[in-house]
Amino acid sequence: MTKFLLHRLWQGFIVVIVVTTVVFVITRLVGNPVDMALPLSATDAQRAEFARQTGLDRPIFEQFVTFVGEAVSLQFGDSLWQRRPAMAIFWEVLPNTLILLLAGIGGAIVASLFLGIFAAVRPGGLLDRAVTTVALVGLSLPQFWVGLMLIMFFAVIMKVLPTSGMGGPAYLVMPALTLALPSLARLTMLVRSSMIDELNKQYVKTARVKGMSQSSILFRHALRNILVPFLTLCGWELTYGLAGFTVVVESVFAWPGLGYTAMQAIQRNDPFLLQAIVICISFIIVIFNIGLDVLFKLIDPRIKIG
Amino acid sequence: MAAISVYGADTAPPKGRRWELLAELWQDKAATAGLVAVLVVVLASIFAPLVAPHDPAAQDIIARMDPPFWMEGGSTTHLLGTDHLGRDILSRVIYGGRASLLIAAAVVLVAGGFGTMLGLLAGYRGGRTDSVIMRIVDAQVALPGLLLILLVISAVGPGITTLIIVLAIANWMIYARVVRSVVLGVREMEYIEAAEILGCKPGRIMFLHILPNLISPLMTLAILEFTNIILAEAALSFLGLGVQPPATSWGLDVASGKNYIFVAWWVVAFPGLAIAITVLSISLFANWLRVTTDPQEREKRFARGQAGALRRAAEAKRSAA
Amino acid sequence: MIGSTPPLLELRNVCVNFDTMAGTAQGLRGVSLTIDRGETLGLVGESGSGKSVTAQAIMGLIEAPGRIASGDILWDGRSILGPKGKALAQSIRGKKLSMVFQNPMTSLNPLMTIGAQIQEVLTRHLGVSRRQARERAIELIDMVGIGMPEQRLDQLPHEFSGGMRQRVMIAIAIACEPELLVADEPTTALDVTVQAQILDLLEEIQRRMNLAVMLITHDLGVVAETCHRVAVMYGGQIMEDAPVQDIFNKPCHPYTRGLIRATPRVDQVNERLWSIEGMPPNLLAPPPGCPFMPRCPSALALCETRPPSIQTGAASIAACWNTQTTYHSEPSHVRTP
Amino acid sequence: MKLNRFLLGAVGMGLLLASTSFSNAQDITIALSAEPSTLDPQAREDGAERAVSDNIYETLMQRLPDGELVPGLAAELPVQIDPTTWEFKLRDGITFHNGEAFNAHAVVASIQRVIDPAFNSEQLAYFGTISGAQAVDDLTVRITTTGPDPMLPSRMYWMKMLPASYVTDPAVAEVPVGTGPYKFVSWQRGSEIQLEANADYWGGKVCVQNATMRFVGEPGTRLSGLLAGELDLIVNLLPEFVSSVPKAVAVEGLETPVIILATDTGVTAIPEVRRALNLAIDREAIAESIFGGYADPAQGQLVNPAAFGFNKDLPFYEYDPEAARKLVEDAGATGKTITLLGQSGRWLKDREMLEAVAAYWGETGLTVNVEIEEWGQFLSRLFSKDVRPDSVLVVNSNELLDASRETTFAYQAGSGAASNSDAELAAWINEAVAEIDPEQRAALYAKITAYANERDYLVPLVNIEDIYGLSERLDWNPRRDAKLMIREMKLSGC
Repeated sequence: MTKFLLHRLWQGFIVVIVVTTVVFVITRLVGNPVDMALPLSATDAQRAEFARQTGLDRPIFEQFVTFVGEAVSLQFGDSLWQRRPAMAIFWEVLPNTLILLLAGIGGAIVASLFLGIFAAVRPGGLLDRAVTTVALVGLSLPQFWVGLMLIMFFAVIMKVLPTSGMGGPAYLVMPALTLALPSLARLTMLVRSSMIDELNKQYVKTARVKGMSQSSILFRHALRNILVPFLTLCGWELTYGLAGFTVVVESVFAWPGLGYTAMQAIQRNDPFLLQAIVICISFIIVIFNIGLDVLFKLIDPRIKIG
Repeated sequence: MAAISVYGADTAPPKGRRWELLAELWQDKAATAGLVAVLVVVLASIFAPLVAPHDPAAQDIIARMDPPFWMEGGSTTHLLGTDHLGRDILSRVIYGGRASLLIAAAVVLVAGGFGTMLGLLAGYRGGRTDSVIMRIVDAQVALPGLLLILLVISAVGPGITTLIIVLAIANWMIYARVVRSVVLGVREMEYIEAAEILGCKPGRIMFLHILPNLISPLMTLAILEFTNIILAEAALSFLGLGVQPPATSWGLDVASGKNYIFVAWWVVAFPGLAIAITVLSISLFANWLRVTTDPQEREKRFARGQAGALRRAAEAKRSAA
Repeated sequence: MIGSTPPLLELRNVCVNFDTMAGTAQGLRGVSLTIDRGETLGLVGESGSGKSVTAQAIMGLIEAPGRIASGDILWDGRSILGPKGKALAQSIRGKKLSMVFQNPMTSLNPLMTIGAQIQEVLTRHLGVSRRQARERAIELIDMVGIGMPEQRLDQLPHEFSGGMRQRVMIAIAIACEPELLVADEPTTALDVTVQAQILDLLEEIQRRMNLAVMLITHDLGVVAETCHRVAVMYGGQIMEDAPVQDIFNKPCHPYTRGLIRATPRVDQVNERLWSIEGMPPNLLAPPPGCPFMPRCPSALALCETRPPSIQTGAASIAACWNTQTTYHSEPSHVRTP
Repeated sequence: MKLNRFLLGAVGMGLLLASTSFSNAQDITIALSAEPSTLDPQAREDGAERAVSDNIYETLMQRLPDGELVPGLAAELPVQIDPTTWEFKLRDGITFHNGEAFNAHAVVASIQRVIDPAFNSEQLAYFGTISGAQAVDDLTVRITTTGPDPMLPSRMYWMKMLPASYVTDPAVAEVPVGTGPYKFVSWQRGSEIQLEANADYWGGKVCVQNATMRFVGEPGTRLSGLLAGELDLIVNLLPEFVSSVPKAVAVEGLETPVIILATDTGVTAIPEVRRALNLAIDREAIAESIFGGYADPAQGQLVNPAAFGFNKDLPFYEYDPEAARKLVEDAGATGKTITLLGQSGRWLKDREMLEAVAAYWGETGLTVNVEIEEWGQFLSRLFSKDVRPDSVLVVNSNELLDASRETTFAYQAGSGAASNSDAELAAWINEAVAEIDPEQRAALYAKITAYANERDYLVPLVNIEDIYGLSERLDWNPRRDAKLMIREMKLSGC
């Protein structure tokens, strides 16, 4: 286990190094950050002063060294947009995205288990066809479109939910629902198909001839065996969310999360904030994935990882 | 599965197999509808200049945000109404399919080709090659994908080529993984060993003996990826990082119309619907195809259909009695 | 036999159909069988003859594309098929009626400790507490000949060999002291050395617990050693059903004779192995007459068009038009108990 | 089905929560299109920050809603005591929200802070001419300029006054303390800022007691919030939405989209083609269709009609597609390519204007190549002195309401985004900036704009109106200078 962990940490380290380099190269490619950070009317003297203050006038290699140092210590410079430490902004918006992810993807995870399992009980049956159809439709609808429709219906017409922004739990309902829909569809399809596979396996027949109840067969026997692929996909859904795939939902609902902030950083040409977000996210994703692997090992001791 | 062998199944007449397939497809109404819709969309895109009633770029400043023909104020000149610049929505939807489908096809080709190559290489060569390639795959999978896509597009500037390259870079890994796993399975088979013993060159073995095994899984994967790319293109366009005007795509039309959704829903609804219908149709058909190319699944589907028919017949009898 | 006591298990004219794309395959074509308490019935026949389907029909495991088209299965005189038999079927399955499968490698849940897999059947059917179940599981593990039962209980199936797993399966099957154990080729997937051990174990348990066993096999040697009665299946039908001595000493049916001849003999090393010429029948379009007719060395003209009549001896049944000519014609070389 | 129950539950929960968040009769919620990057009123040039700060901080001079410059914190109009010195008398008895007195020290500290090069304020462009300030007595301040600066009073309408003790406190970026009618309450990053009425405000009572300013980037989302009754005021209402909202108000705004033509390179070097480009565009139609009537054709110049230096005698460019086509044909430019560089989504209707202009220009026989660039690349091409894009669409905004801004940005060779190399014109512009006599200045600007109009250096399109959406219960007349003054807003309850 220790060896495995070390291996994974080493791999993660490489990923972070790659991300760091890629991010540095790209953010410096975008053009001159100084020009973009200052208003159209700024004078040359102002630009020079700004470059001096932010260290953007130094040789690119020196900037890179500083940058790697910042990345390693997680102490990035100030955001150009908000003129305060990028990390402060990151820590402010991270919980917002986590809340959205937990509510949306978490809800999808729970719901998909039930939907998928009940659909798998009788493949081709009415419930199965209903679930499959809904899942396919859910996967086919563009997320932003769903978001807009929900706003139109629940906020504008019914006036039961707030249109956008972040506040009490009511503000969470529509973004979470919109975020959940494709994940719910994917997870449900996975649960359904792996459950169908599993229910055709010999050990399920054993359980049947043992006279075990249907619920015991579904939840005690089969569920355990689909847990690894299921949790893998759950992990993917959460990773996707962290990796910025919440950005569409966040911008439709003006939800001040990571994706939204990253988008703002791009629009406002704030390379310092953007690189802080991207690198911190890579760290989180790497750690999260290592955690998942450990979890899998606990669920299924047969798995050999690393 | 029951240990039952059906002798003589292989003696079924080979003639008219295509018609048999079509008849089988006809049984699945959803898949049939899907196929028809996909064909309509593809043909309309190819022959857009012949099909579209108007020039998609022609602005009619008087007729801005006209509703579809069945609504009050709509007219048959613009069947699906006009957008915020007075352009014919039907024509734009027809033309928009070109970019959306083209981008999706290009991305699938590029990413699929690249991923398949690497997957073949990794699976066939094994050893160091395999572990290096798979490490790259793992590493890229762990990257914050969309953030990097946003980063790259914001650096290079949006456009169709950028979009294709970026989406291809972000999507090749899955092909490599699938291909590698299939190759690993096939490699162990006797006929490959036989071919090796006979002295076939690795390239020949790879393309002649291994590649055919990949066609079915790759087809299914490519079709599903195709739908993903259509949605991804729409999402990026929604964020203003996709196709740029004066080019047009469904995603772009949704994006440029998104602000008007509360006053002129049709501006967003029809391109959005085009996306949804295309993706849904492809998925329905792909689903059917996946089952059809898998003999076991195909049998199960047939049996389920039979069971359903029997059940319905029994119910009908009961209700009649 | 006292007429008023129904047999433990009775199959009445059971037909099982499989709906395939090529047509409807008739897996079982009117199978009738009985098993009495304490009796060991051997069910033999070549692959695809319907042995496993029979077992599955008994255990309620026929699923789409298969379905029980007609006939009835009675437990102690009461049907366990259809909506009416559902409650009874549920109450006996796993408790009074249990099964051991062919492949022990896949028959156990890979992610549950074997202890849990044994205990759950006890808690479900006997309503015992967790502790009692565990104690009983230890006894069972010990009974089927697995050492260090307490430690083994907490292990997962992948830590066991095939033979050991089959012992676990047997432990599960006998946990509730059933009345009938269906063993579907329980040794086919095992090493030869282990096969004998498992068969011995089954025999011992059968004697000790006085349970009825339906042993499905294609190994006539095993049948001769362990069974009281034998049913020979071919093409989804019972060809012959007779006490074990009769089967080997005076086989009625040409197919039974063929089977016996096809069994290799240890004492005649040089003899060329005999085999039955031809192919099993196409179950999609079974012949209207005797299914064995095309391969039968002693077929009559009417065999082609008319289903064989049922000839009944004292305790035996044979489905053949021509039992007279084949009777005693070939003495068996297989040792009879 | 489970999903149904889940949905029902969600809706139920929403109902419950929505019912608890009823708005008070004297509270309003305003949707801004962006979040302030800081609440330091002197650091950035940021419209969202301004929208908040304008209600908290005050300036020496202020403008009435119609644009007239009047004293604010100053007791009276300033006096120019010599060419480079202006003297301001201050109002007495005003205190900051933290209890500190507003006096000459506060003014001096505020001025010195913003002009300090080390502070590197983005607003320096407005205050570049100020060289210092001295307190004469507690309520008198003298402001000195590097040269004669006729615009100083209007500059002081832009400079917000901070407490003297607060100018070096880092908290100023997050907790604003001014003299204004509203006090800062809280800032929930990413979602909203809360303000409450200042009971001790020197300017009298206000109607709105509590104001929440929410940040909603999408125009459609803002609209839905207004329709849903969550919002009382939304900014940047799209013209198409006017008929959908409970109330819409508009005012002639500060923004003017303009296309800058490269006069030395490409097809735009030909004067006839430049004229054709101006004649080819139907400005009425653009104003009517793209801006839904909430815009007026620009009068042959970039200068805002409300700004000092606007030339009201300049001819409009007529819409004459026939003449345009003929001009292009005569110049032998038919079929030649013209590049039109622009942005998408940065300014109101930018993409629509690009597409419309491209269509009009296409009818002259030119081939129009629309290029939409990422902001960074757009900027480097806009400001590039080496290679000028044939034509580039920018939207100019003039908060100071003085022609000096437009002329240095788009007319003066070698400065800003100008694309001509006309040294004569550039010299006139320099002259105008230093001219003190208003009439002389006005005459200079008239000459400049007429000269450029004749040579078609620019293709000014329309003067855009600012449109706001209001809830039924809110009454407010928008201001010429686009400031969101909450104290001018009236609710039906008061």
